Amino acid sequence: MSWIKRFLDKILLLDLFAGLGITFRHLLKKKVTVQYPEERMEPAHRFRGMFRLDEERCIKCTLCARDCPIDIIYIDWHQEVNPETEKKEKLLDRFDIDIQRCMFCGLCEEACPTNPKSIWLTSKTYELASYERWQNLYVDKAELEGWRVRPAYTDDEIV
Amino acid sequence: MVEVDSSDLSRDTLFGVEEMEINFGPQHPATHGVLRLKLKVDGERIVDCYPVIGYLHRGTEKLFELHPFFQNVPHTDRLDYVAAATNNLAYVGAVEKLLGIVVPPRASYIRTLLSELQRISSHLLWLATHAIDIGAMTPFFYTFREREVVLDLFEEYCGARLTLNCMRPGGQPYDLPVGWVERCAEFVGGFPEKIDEYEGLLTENRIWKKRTVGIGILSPEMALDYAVTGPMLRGSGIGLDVRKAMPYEMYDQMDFDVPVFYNCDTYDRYLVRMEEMRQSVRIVQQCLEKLPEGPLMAKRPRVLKAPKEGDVYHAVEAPKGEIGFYIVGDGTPNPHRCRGRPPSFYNIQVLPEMVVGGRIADLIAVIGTTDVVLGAVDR
Amino acid sequence: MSERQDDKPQEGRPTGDQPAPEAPDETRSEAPATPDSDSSAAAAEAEAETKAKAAAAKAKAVAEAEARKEPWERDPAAPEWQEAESDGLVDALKSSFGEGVLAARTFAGELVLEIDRQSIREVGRSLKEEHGFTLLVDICGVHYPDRDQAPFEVVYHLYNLDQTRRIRLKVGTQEGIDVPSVVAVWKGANWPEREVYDMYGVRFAEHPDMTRILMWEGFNGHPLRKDFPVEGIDTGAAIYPEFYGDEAGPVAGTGTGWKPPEPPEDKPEEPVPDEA
Amino acid sequence: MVEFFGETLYVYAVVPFLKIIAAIVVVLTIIAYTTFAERKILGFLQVRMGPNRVGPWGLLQPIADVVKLLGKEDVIPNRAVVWAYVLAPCLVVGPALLILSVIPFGPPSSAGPASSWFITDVNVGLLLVVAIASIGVYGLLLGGWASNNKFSMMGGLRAAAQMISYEVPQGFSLVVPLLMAGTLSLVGIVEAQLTQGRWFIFGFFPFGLLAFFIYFVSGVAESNRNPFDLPEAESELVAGFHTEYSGMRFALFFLGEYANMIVISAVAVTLFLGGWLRPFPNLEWLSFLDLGFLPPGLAGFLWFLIKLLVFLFVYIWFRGTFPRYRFDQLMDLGWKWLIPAALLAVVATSIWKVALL
Repeated sequence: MSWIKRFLDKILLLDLFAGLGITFRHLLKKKVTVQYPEERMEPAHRFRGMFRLDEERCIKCTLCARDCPIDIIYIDWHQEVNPETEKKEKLLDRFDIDIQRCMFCGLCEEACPTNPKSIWLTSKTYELASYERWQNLYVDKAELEGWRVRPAYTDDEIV
Repeated sequence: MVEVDSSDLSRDTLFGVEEMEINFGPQHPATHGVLRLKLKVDGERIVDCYPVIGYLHRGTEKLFELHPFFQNVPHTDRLDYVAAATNNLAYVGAVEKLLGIVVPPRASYIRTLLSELQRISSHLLWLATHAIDIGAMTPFFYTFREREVVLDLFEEYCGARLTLNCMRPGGQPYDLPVGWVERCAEFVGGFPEKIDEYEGLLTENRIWKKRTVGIGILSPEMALDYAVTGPMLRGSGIGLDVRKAMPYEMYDQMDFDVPVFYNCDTYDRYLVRMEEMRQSVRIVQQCLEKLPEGPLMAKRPRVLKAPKEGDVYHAVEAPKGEIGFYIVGDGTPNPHRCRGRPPSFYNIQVLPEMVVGGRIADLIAVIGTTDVVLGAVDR
Repeated sequence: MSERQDDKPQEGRPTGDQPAPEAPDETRSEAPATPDSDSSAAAAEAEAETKAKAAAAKAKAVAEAEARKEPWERDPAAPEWQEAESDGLVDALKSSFGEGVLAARTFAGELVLEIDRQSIREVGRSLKEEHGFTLLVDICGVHYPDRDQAPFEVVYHLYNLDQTRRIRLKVGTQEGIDVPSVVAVWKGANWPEREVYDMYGVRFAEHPDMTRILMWEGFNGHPLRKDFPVEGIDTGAAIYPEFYGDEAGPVAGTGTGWKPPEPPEDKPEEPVPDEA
Repeated sequence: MVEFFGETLYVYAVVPFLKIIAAIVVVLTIIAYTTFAERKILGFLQVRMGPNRVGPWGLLQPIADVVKLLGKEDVIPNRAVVWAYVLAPCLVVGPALLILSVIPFGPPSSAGPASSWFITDVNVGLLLVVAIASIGVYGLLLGGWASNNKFSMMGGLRAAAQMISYEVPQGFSLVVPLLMAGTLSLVGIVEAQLTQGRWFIFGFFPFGLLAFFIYFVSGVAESNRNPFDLPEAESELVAGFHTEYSGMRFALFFLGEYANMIVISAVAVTLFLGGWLRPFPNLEWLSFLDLGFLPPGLAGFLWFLIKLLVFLFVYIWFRGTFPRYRFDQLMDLGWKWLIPAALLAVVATSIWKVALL
């Protein structure tokens, strides 16, 4: 009998029809495509997107630059006496990030000692492509401050 | 390269057989990146095969030596770039062993969870590419639909989808977000049905069986001799799984089976991976149930310094096989030497043994079944 | 001796025999022992005694508190090298190879055998065929530029499937001295040995195909040596053989003169493209 | 004389010419929208949208494709054999379109050949179809050989072996409806189905069905479609015989493939599925399906078109479902299963037919 079964298996093509059935069922299912320019997926809260810098909070410790695995953060600062309070203050001259080489690992954000962080990646901005190479070679501090505001963590704070 | 004497071909040499040399890759749709094979073919039959690798060599091991331990984690993402979590796990495990750090249980559970989710996503990618290599186009999209969900879970956890950078020496940098456990449970709850769907398209399909059963035979002796690990070894009847043999993290708390199949062919390796996905679902569910509260980061110095002299090897079961890191410390915050043992490197080395004598179409199936990622091979 | 590589995290990774908190205890117990000579000797002694007792009690309490702590709350204690315990494997190897096994130590619970270069193949064969180390997990090289004798080390990781045990073999060598290849023992050694050659310049004798594997043929230098510049070298030598002969062309260590980009002094508001 | 000449010219030159233009326009439109439908249906099978950017629901996508392909650089590889390289795509498209001349898209008209729904009715129509269809393989072979590319050559060789092998079962399976109808004329075959009151797929059950199945499988192989798309197996031979082709020449290959699909479907519809006939032409109570309110002939054409589209859908459905055979397994299937089965069908049908006499 087994050979009859095998022969029937061979000629009835049930396995092929099963596959056809599965694909046909999907023909009518709801599609999962996201129509990109019109609909955009909202990144998660922790999404590591474009940088944002808060110069007020930054204490110019350069830990982020030191912790960067590929050394793309360039920070210059100088000390000045504030005429109002007559205290020495650190002032940021330059805070540049070579975005082209950035791999968005988030170690700079983790290194930042201020609370809340003065540099962070969770700006949910992922459309960083540009037409010309020079357009995103460096991102300076003015640009860094211009990106979208970080959404507050609802549940926790990063260690 | 081995010179093949055409007289030993089982074919009438009356007509003067002339072999054709083909450069298969590095740009070829089926070589999964930049694998290059120098093929000698006699018609459709492969007479000789010589893999040439190194097209994606980025000097990652040199980079490891230049950076402190914690800065190397993002670099490990880029070895086997479709399974970043297991790379991270192997690396941080080695560093923790070298420094004597003990990870808190919650962090350990999260690591187990992430590496199993990573196994699911990596196997889904493997299935997609394997199927599309053999000509079945549709599983590609079905698997990517589910892989997207896994990647979303990763994104919610650590902010990245592919190059996760989700582990640190000493523990986990983040806690699970609110609602993550529920979403993950929902996904793994519905996932076995999806596996049934893929299997319905492929497992019993006669064309799929014809293309895979008996193709790319890798005998157990050969597999051991070539240090093949992972699903390829388990498809050859040897049940070596680092998760069971030398449990790391929380795997000794988990109840799961290691699927082993004994026919040594492409079809069995396919079955192994399909079954592994189901087992991963089990592990993830157990992790979600047992997940304890507690700290995420062990007590550790701000600057991780290796002991003056000492070297450790720590291996984990990556989706593709055993990935291990061998780290030599020299008393500085940087590793003196950090070697990643990529499973794909060894799995692709055995390729000529599996394809010589077969057809070009078999070569495609066999490359697919090795699940090679050239980022890990070339480092 | 159990060579389990990973213990359960709750029970602590293998951290050697010394518990971590000993060092602070000693300093604390010594601190009150500094004498104050103002009061009488006996009183001082008694006081010192009580102080010492108190300190000891305190130290004990601290130690107990430390012991009650979970392993991940303690200071991490790095593992240390230890002489390998007497072990069937080490004894058997020492008895059959004698001088071939230079040292047997453990680090973090992993057995490390230093093997004489000449006998590595025989040791490997014996390990594979008699001791069940059928899986050659990995071969890699390490460069120790400070060592005079053997600046290069080839490290073999072996795995025993039945005992689920890992060991590590180390072979020292130096430039120009070949290491016997173990391809005859494990076929899988082929590519990793090529990689060690490629990356460190350590050649393997009787290897079937001793060519470069990751770098291209004719690449000048061995990238993972410590003296190889990180920024790389000019590799024109191999790409343009008609311009550079076999020996000509740039050499390892000279570099390309590449520097990280210096940002302009006065940064313009918008970088201006060249063609403008 | 003048009158006669005028009428002859009208019936045998002007009308056929117009019909040819109409047929080619219609078929090219169908081809263009088959490519669109293929992408769309494949998309739907694969839970995605398919092309939907150009025009409403992406309906202008074929036009955009044509514009793109026309605008592309026409690359002829170095050391290619230029004449063969140029000739090959034409050899693929030409025969496929030529077969359309004998396909009866609709019923003949009682008013004469000028108003019937086909270009011409040859009394050896079926032979003509088989003969011309086999020219197509030269195009693939030449294209593969002339490209000066090893993958292309292997694709060409695969195409030659595959198409020649599968012509045998295809030819045999065509004999079955031939035996049933007793004529080689395609119009005659459809009319025989009308007079016998059943589609030939149901004739001499199960041999008609068997022959249909064999014809369809061989047809899929003949037109190099999944699961028999070995000559252009993307993952194996990059793109097979048309690896090196670009721009409009590539488009011609593309066109040829789809024209082949349509031709094979059209022949299958004509021979096995009753051409322009409605389902179950013997059942009186189904006569409302004749769509009598339409102008004469149009209803038949619509039926033909519907059947054709179902075939095209099945082609696409197959592509969305099946993996690809290996080359030797394909040969195996052809020679060891399909040819014996086709022979069986032919012999059984003949015996049955003789017994009925």
